[in-house]
Amino acid sequence: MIRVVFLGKLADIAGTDADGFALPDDEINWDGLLALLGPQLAEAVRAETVKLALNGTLLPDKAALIARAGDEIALLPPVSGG
Amino acid sequence: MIRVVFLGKLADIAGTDADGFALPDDEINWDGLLALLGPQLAEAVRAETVKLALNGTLLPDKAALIARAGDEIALLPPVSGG
Amino acid sequence: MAMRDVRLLTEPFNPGTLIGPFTQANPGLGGVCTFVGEVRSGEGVEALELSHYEPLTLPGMHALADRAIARFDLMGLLMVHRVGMMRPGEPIVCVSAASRHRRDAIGAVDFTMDHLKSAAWFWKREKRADGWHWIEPRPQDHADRERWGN
Amino acid sequence: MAMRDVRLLTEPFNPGTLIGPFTQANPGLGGVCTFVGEVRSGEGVEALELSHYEPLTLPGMHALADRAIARFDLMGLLMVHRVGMMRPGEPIVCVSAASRHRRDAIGAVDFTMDHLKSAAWFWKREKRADGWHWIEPRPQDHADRERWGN
Repeated sequence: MIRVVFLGKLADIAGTDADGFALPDDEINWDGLLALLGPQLAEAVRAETVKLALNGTLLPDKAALIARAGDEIALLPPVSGG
Repeated sequence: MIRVVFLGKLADIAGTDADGFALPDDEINWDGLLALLGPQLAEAVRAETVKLALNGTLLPDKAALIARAGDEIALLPPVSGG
Repeated sequence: MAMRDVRLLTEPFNPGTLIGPFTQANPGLGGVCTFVGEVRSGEGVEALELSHYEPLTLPGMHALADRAIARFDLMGLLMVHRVGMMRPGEPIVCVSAASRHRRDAIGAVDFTMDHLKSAAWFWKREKRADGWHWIEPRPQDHADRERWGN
Repeated sequence: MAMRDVRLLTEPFNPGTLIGPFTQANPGLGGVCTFVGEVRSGEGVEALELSHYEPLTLPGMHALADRAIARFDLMGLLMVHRVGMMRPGEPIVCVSAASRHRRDAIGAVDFTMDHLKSAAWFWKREKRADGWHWIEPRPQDHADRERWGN
């Protein structure tokens, strides 16, 4: 299992703040994560402005993601203004 | 009589915060005021940085002063920094 | 070494109860500048919800405090931010800087406020008559940060 | 129309007791920025005396409030200054600005503090171990005002 946390409007699209996903393999890469999330969320998180944190650390390039069971992935849309 | 108010270090030179002076004539001009103040104060208030207010209003040119009995003249050195 | 107090609060707070002790801790300090932001009212907003991501939000605030303390000559820096659900009129943020010289305190508050939203990972949504709306980033926020050359 | 509160005080004051009511008067206002300056300690200063010339000092403060209110979009401006004899650690000045948007409040406090000494006609002297010393103008004060293009 990995835990995926959805921030901001991504939580609306996901219908939840966080969800657990069973891993098809020992590890999962960016394309594997998109497949797990399904087409609507995948489309939303592909946006360049959406950042990814793995276990609390921002990845410089989310497409370089490699996650394993027990990891927490956070998907972070741009922070709000105002 | 006119009243002359000394601000800042001018008060130290004058030895008082304010003093009254009898007028030799109906009115007094800048040179007349300097004569009333005496040489040490006259020297100090001639400095370009010292401003003059007549009855609470700053004069653009203190050398254009014309004061009459009952008037209040304030002599204002530069305000403090810090 | 500047005294530092960085906090995320989940409950309403009274800025005065923070600023008093903060100022008392540095008697004879020169100056204290404080900014308190409140949830604005009168624009049809019934409530505001701020969400955060704990592993990034608090470290982001501390990193910003590091930068403010490195950039300005401070005796103390207080940075407190609400999260969760708030009503119009409730304080949402309080930043206070104490310094020996005025410009450092005012500059540090200005700098911190300009960078706080981007440094600290907050997501806001507003409740209006027709429901909840996410607040998008504003171009002005970027322009505000650009003033500092980074 | 911005609410305005401009005062010269001859006795010690507690900034918190001014800021609280000032903030409460404008609920849901957006933001409040406050600067409080204290008499610095630890530099051998035993006391500070501020003298003023009533017919110029208070009108100077009001004229400065006019300029700040014209320049920034404010809901309220508080400008309080001590005169007379003060001890290290005592508040000497408190400027607070309330606005709907953050930059106006911070900008108004910054602007007001940069101009207050020149606008308001204060003369300061410090008591040190060897007696009283008048404080001269500093070149930095002029540079601070130049930032505002006037």
